[in-house]
Amino acid sequence: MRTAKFIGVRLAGALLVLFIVGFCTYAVFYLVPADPALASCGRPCTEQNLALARDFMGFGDPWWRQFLDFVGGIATGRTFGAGATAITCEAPCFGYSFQQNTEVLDLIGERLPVTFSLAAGAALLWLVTGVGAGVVAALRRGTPLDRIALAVSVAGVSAPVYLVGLLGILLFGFTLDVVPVGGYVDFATSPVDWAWRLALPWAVLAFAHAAVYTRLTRSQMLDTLDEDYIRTARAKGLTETKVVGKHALRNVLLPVVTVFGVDLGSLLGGAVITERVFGLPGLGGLLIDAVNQRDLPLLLGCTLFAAFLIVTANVLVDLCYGALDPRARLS
Amino acid sequence: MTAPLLALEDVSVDFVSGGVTHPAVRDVSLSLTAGEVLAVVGESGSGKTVTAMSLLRLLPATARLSGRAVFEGRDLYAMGTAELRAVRGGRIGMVFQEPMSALNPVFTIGAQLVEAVRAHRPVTRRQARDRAAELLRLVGLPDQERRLRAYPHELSGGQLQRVVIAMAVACEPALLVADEPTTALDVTVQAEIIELLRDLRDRLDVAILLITHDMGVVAGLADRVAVMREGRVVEQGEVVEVLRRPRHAYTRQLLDAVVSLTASPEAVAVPDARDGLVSRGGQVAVAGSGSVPDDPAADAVLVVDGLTVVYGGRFGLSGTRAVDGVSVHVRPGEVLGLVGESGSGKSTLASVVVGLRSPTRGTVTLAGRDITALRGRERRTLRGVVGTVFQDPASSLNPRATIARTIAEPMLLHGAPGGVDPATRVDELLDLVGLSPALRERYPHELSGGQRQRVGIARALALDPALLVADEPTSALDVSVQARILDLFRSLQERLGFACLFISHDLGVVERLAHRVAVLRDGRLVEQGPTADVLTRPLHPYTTELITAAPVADPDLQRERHVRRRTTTP
Amino acid sequence: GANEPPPGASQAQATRGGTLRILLDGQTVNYDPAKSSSLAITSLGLVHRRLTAWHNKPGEPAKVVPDLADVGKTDDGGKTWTFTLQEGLKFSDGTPITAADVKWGVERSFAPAFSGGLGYHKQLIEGGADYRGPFEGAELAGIQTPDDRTIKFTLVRPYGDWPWVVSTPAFAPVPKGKGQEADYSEHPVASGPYQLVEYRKGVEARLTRNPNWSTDVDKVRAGLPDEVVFQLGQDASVISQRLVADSGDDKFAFGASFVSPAQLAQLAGNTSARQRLVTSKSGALAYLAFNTGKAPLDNPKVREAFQYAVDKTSYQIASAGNAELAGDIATTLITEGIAGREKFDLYPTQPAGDPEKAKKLLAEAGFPDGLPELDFVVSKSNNYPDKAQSVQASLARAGIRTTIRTLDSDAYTTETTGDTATFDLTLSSWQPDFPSANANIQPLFASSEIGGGGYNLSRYRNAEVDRLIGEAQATVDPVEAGRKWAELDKRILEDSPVVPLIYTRNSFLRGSKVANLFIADFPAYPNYLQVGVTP
Amino acid sequence: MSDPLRPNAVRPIRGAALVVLRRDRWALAGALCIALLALLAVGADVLTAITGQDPYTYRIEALDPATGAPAGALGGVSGTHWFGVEPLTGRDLFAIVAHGARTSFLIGLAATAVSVLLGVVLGAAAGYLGGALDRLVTWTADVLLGFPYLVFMIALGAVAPAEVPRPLLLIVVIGFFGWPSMARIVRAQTLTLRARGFVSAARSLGAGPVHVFRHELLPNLWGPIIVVATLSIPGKIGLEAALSFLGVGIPPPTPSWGRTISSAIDWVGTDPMFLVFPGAALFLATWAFNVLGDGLRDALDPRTAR
Ligand SMILES: Nc1ncnc2c1ncn2[C@@H]1O[C@H](COP(=O)(O)OP(=O)(O)OP(=O)(O)O)[C@@H](O)[C@H]1O
Ligand SMILES: Nc1ncnc2c1ncn2[C@@H]1O[C@H](COP(=O)(O)OP(=O)(O)OP(=O)(O)O)[C@@H](O)[C@H]1O
Ligand SMILES: [Mg+2]
Ligand SMILES: [Mg+2]
Repeated sequence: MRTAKFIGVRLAGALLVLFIVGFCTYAVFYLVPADPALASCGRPCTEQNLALARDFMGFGDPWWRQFLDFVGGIATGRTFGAGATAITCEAPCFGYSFQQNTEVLDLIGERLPVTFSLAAGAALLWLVTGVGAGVVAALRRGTPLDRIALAVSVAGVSAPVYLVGLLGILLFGFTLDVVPVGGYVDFATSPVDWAWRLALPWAVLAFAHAAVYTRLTRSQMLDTLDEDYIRTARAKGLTETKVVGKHALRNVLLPVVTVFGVDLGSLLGGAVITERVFGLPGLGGLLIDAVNQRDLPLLLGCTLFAAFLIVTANVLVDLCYGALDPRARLS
Repeated sequence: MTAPLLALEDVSVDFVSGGVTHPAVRDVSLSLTAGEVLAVVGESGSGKTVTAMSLLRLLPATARLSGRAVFEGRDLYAMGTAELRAVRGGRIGMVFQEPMSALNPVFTIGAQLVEAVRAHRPVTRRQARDRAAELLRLVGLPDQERRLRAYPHELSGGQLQRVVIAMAVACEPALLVADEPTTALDVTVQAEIIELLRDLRDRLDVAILLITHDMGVVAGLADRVAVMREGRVVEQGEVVEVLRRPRHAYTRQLLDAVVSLTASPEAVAVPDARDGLVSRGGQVAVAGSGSVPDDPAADAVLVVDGLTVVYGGRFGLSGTRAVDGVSVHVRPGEVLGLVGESGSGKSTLASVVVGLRSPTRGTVTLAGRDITALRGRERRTLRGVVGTVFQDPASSLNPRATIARTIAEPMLLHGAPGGVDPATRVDELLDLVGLSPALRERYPHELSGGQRQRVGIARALALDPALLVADEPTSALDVSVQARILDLFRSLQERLGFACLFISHDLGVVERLAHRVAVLRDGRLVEQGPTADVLTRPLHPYTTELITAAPVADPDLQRERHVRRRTTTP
Repeated sequence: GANEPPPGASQAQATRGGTLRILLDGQTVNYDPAKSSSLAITSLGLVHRRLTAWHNKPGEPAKVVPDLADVGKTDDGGKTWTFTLQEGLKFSDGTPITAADVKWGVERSFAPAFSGGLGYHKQLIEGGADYRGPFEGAELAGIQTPDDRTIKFTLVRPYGDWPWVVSTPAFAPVPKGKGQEADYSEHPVASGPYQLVEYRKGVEARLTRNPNWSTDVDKVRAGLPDEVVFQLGQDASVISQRLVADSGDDKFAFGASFVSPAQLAQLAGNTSARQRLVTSKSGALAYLAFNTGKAPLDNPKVREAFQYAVDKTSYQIASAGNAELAGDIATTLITEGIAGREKFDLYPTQPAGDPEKAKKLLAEAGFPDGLPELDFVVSKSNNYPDKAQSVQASLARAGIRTTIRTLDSDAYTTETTGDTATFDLTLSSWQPDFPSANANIQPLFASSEIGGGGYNLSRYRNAEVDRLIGEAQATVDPVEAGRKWAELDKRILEDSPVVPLIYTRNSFLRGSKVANLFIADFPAYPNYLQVGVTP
Repeated sequence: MSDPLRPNAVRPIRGAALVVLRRDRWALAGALCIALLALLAVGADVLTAITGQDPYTYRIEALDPATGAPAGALGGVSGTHWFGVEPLTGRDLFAIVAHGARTSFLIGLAATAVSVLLGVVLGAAAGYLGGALDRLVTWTADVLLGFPYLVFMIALGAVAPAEVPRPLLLIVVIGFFGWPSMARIVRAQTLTLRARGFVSAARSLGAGPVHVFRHELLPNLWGPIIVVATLSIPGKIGLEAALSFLGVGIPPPTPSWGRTISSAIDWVGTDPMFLVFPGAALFLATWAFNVLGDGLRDALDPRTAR
């Protein structure tokens, strides 16, 4: 009963969040000094052509009407234009990208596997290395190892991802020639190739993200190691690995999982720069294109999708709290 | 004479922090043979816990150890990590003083017990779980399967203490180091635990290093006693010898301070039950199920009426009815002793009274106002008139606040009474509870269990409260300090006339302090009445059971009781 | 560019066969002729032929040449134009290409669903103003197809450059009745040497030979490689690193995006890669535009001061590191490689400018203490912020203070091409859509192009110039027209609506096995149609 | 000795900072670094005047005429150009880094302060008070995290009146978009902390949310706060650079580390020093805050403090 209510509230919240994100995006988009129809107007552009393009794409109406049309389209589908060239977009219709001639949902569907592969692998990598390094740094507090971990973490956050990616390609792709440069191979086609091509992007993303995990783990670990129950665990005769890796770590994970939720959510929405450097056709590129080309339907679709992932990730994280720390259960 | 199982030779421990050295243990030499029970008693803060923890090298990094601790022929202080690990939990089991913070809050009781079993025994998870259930049964925790699934915060203090004991004996160690293993237990359970320890010794030849301040427990279990004071062992000898003929002045002082239950239940006929109740004068008890009703006095500071607290079951499971229809009241200047079985809902009742939990049903009226109906500032202001001593001193102190700061906290919130300077008041309070002002700047983890408990008491008294809710306030105190605190309570009470809800399992203490006693069992109030009446002529069988189980500081008497128990419980 | 080796000098002879790769930083390529604004010699030209084509060779001005049809005839001074298609033309699906297909293609470009391509024809063809495409059954009145090989256009006014206009993408044939689906661009029916066989958005577009095309019927496309693969969504820096490394498939690749100044500097130390750098001889006109509609820049005298204040050398360095790679200093509006261009300099000074003279002119114009702070708006793309800083620094020498305002490129377009403009200065560059001076001047200086998405950024409004533009556009004879445009060039610059900066050279990098990659005088892009690979 | 009874005497952060500086050599190094950078920022004009440089003047003569890269080894490092010069412009890199410290330091720190303040207060309130407030905060955070701020910035760049001082705008905007992750972490920590005995104890004493937050929660939250705050500085400096290209930021030519670094990336192959100097400055700033943060964390934790 309570669980059902909890889930109900979260679900309602998620929908509300998505609605607000969508609405704000729409509203803000109309503050952006650019006309989405301009891109479809051609050169030279005349007032008349512009009006035609606008009308066809449904940008003729006031913006709130358009937003309602959009929301309605999710439920009932939409038709753009009329007659033989009309474009129908079946429900659920998250808009139609006129620049790309595709339904937004299809576009996202096409890109998702790439982004997902990239995000999942990188996240796993940074979680393991970040938390691992954090634990080591905490256990070896004040030693050169700790200092090195700090320097590497700081380098990771300070160095622009673009630079790291580029240097990675130069070093591992060209100079050493150990990994193929760029391109994406489906997991289904060849799992080995898939992993091999993604190895460098994973490493680059992980390098950029691991810092906060390392540092958080270290800091929380230092707090936790002084708790009485760690003493109890030691008194049981557990190995240090178990004491640290199980008893202490579990108590450390709460903030780590929180950051992870936020990071993963946003990463699934697209790791723009990494995708770009490694020529991976992921969602990030799609979103950036949508912004740059003022492709409102695509922008809205991508944004909603990204928001959906963020909300989902955060709900999952919230659910994790209870499992990780029974005291943090929402009462 | 066989070689001792454990021999401590000139053990000293110093704590070094910020360049200052605090000596905690000075040249302690003790020895223990297999199957022997050595009780270590002594002043709070005298280094008992530190000595015990030094054995398994569990002291914080700030501790400096010297001397030798030879266990089964090897020096524990010089052991390599692998060897030490085998000893920890395997050969030496350890019961920690503060059970409520000794368990990892994020793992279930079951997981932590299973782990303890599997750390030293090559058994499957299933087998380990069975063993865990068996252990819980041994320590007298009913409903083992459910307990195994529970998290530490879902158990009461006494229940946790039993879990910790179960964990320590999980691998049937050769030496059991038990640091105040019965402080949170009611007398009947305490008797069971002592029985269990005795059985371990008899059956498996386990040696026990027992740290306690309860002379009754010492008398009931120990073969030899060591008395510690200010880091040194001041007297050591056979238990009968020391208890009967103490040589050191401190030992004498200690023994003089023992409060035992003087009353013993008289065999007076119990009146007939009417409406499910038996009553005699102001004394009422239930005959069937349910709680005894209460007829609150008009000027009562605290009126608890029909209080029920249900801990919500997770994911559709039925909840625990921790307090069930309890009504009590406390008048100004009155001490209500709340005694009862471990896990019977005493702390839960207290937490509702101090406003930390809202009742499922029932009302709590404090100084004439229903606290559940109050909100915000008003509610907070009302808090100023209640002082609280928590059952678990360790977790109720902010680890990042100095104790002076902690004690001053109520004054920062409500202003110091009579407008005195908070700093002066803190010194005064420290002195009242017998803590040296030198501890002012320490942090909670730098104190002994008893010292922490006294910090909690000092904080509760800071505002001269109108109502003091004290949950086992003297459980971690040695008898001499306890006597001092009890005197303090009594004198403060006379002077200020505050009301007190006094939760304790120590019937001797209750007898001396309380005007009235309420007996709680399974969440229900089974008996209530004036102290003298309840303790001498109990109406409810459970009360009788409690009184008869209360330990006394007399070895012969305790042995005799033990034999009686043996014969009555097959 | 006298001491540069002639572009493509070291290239081996291309042979037929092989796979050519083109590395693109964009996510998409568009093969829908109606929606494309691709130059006649780049991507779209590999798949679609148009009525006419461009002949461009280094050292020669661009010429209009026959493609599907001849270069057109007019007998009424440019108001009606007749084109005759070659014989034996076939689509990739084997059906013959007829005049009706070309007509259908043009009509299709009027459908609102397929807008977005180059639309020079839309206001010119009679009846175009309110035509909404062929899919509802209506035909465009201004196009007649008397027979399968003849197509006749009737324009609303005489237009001498019409043969150029029909080289734009909309004049590619689309099989009559087809192409009503929105994703026609992903499976177009080809008329050129290649057909699109696979298109994965953001990944690649793969072109293979069109079996129904041959060099016999197409003189402007070499069609050398067996396959052309566009690799999409590649980062520009990574592209150039890959091409510098020149390994594996990248040997057969060239980059479609410009090599940046930093990469050019890097190449300077790499002889092998330097050999593979192809730099155009000239290119788009980069200019500093004034908002002539706003004080104080509505004063021609003030604007003249800028002609002397700007340091074109530092602009060159900011654009490409040195003058050689950046392009020559510009003094005219019409770019090199365009027929009829005349070279002149109305404001002669040294390349670094003459701040003293600028100050003097400003004083004469009534601003002895310099101008009030000017709003200098630039797009964030194409290193414009860097270039703007160099202009800013050089203006500062003459006491002209400016605040740079960087905008995202669409916001920039809206700010500068919108109906109202608040900026004072901006930087821009213009590459004509077809090699005629008309395309150089009219879009930038006709008053009809102010606001509403038009590119008259300086909001230059001069009735005389408007009239002269109309006259020049109506002139059919190229030589005569060229002369008129050259005159206009001078006439406009006398009013200083812009400061011509440089003719921006573009540099491209190719793999070692790419051959025949050359850049003619116009446009400053490689001719994709001629490129091949060596084994 | 500080008065232990002062309201914030729970390991007072100021006192802790002093202790750290006295005891922890690394933290001292960090503090010196920060002081140095601050000095660089404040004294930029004076420092660059020593060599007669400024970050605006073009010095084409310092460039290699063939490539536009700095003439001479190491990016043109010399007695007059301590850090060499900027490619394509010849502007003095030391002057750029020094003046850039002003922009980047100020904005990075102030924006971090804004987001930390918002994040900690909102996160703690959500976690401690729970209920509707918790939902409101979580949902707002989700909205902000999901919102395409790029679009927002573009819009802002065009809409925000020019009179609004850009540094202020940047600080508010970056700070505002930065709070959700901090809030989430603080909230998570608060959820466990509020179940702890000492928080209950304080509540039973009649402590209101504000008191509990300041005296019970905050001292136990410093660890994650310090970590997240110090590590978010480079991101904020980078964002500042990105925004300056969207018209929201500090317009060029006012130097900023982020902008210089982003243009220097292109030049790593040719003129690595162009990246090394501003990059090292950014690294040092982040590193310094981190080691100082480490030291503070330790000093604030009575159990690890030696
Ligand atoms: N980490 C520490 N740092 C500094 N002093 C400490 C530390 N731990 C304990 N002490 C001090 O060492 C002394 C001995 O402590 P210990 O815990 O052994 O006392 P105890 O005999 O067990 O007392 P109690 O009966 O109250 O538990 C006490 O004075 C205590 O304040
Ligand atoms: N948070 C909780 N969730 C579920 N059950 C709980 C929770 N807290 C306490 N309980 C259960 O409620 C009952 C009463 O607990 P309480 O702490 O009030 O006992 P107590 O009388 O104080 O016992 P003790 O003397 O051992 O401290 C116990 O059975 C305990 O397991
Ligand atoms: Mg102790
Ligand atoms: Mg209790």
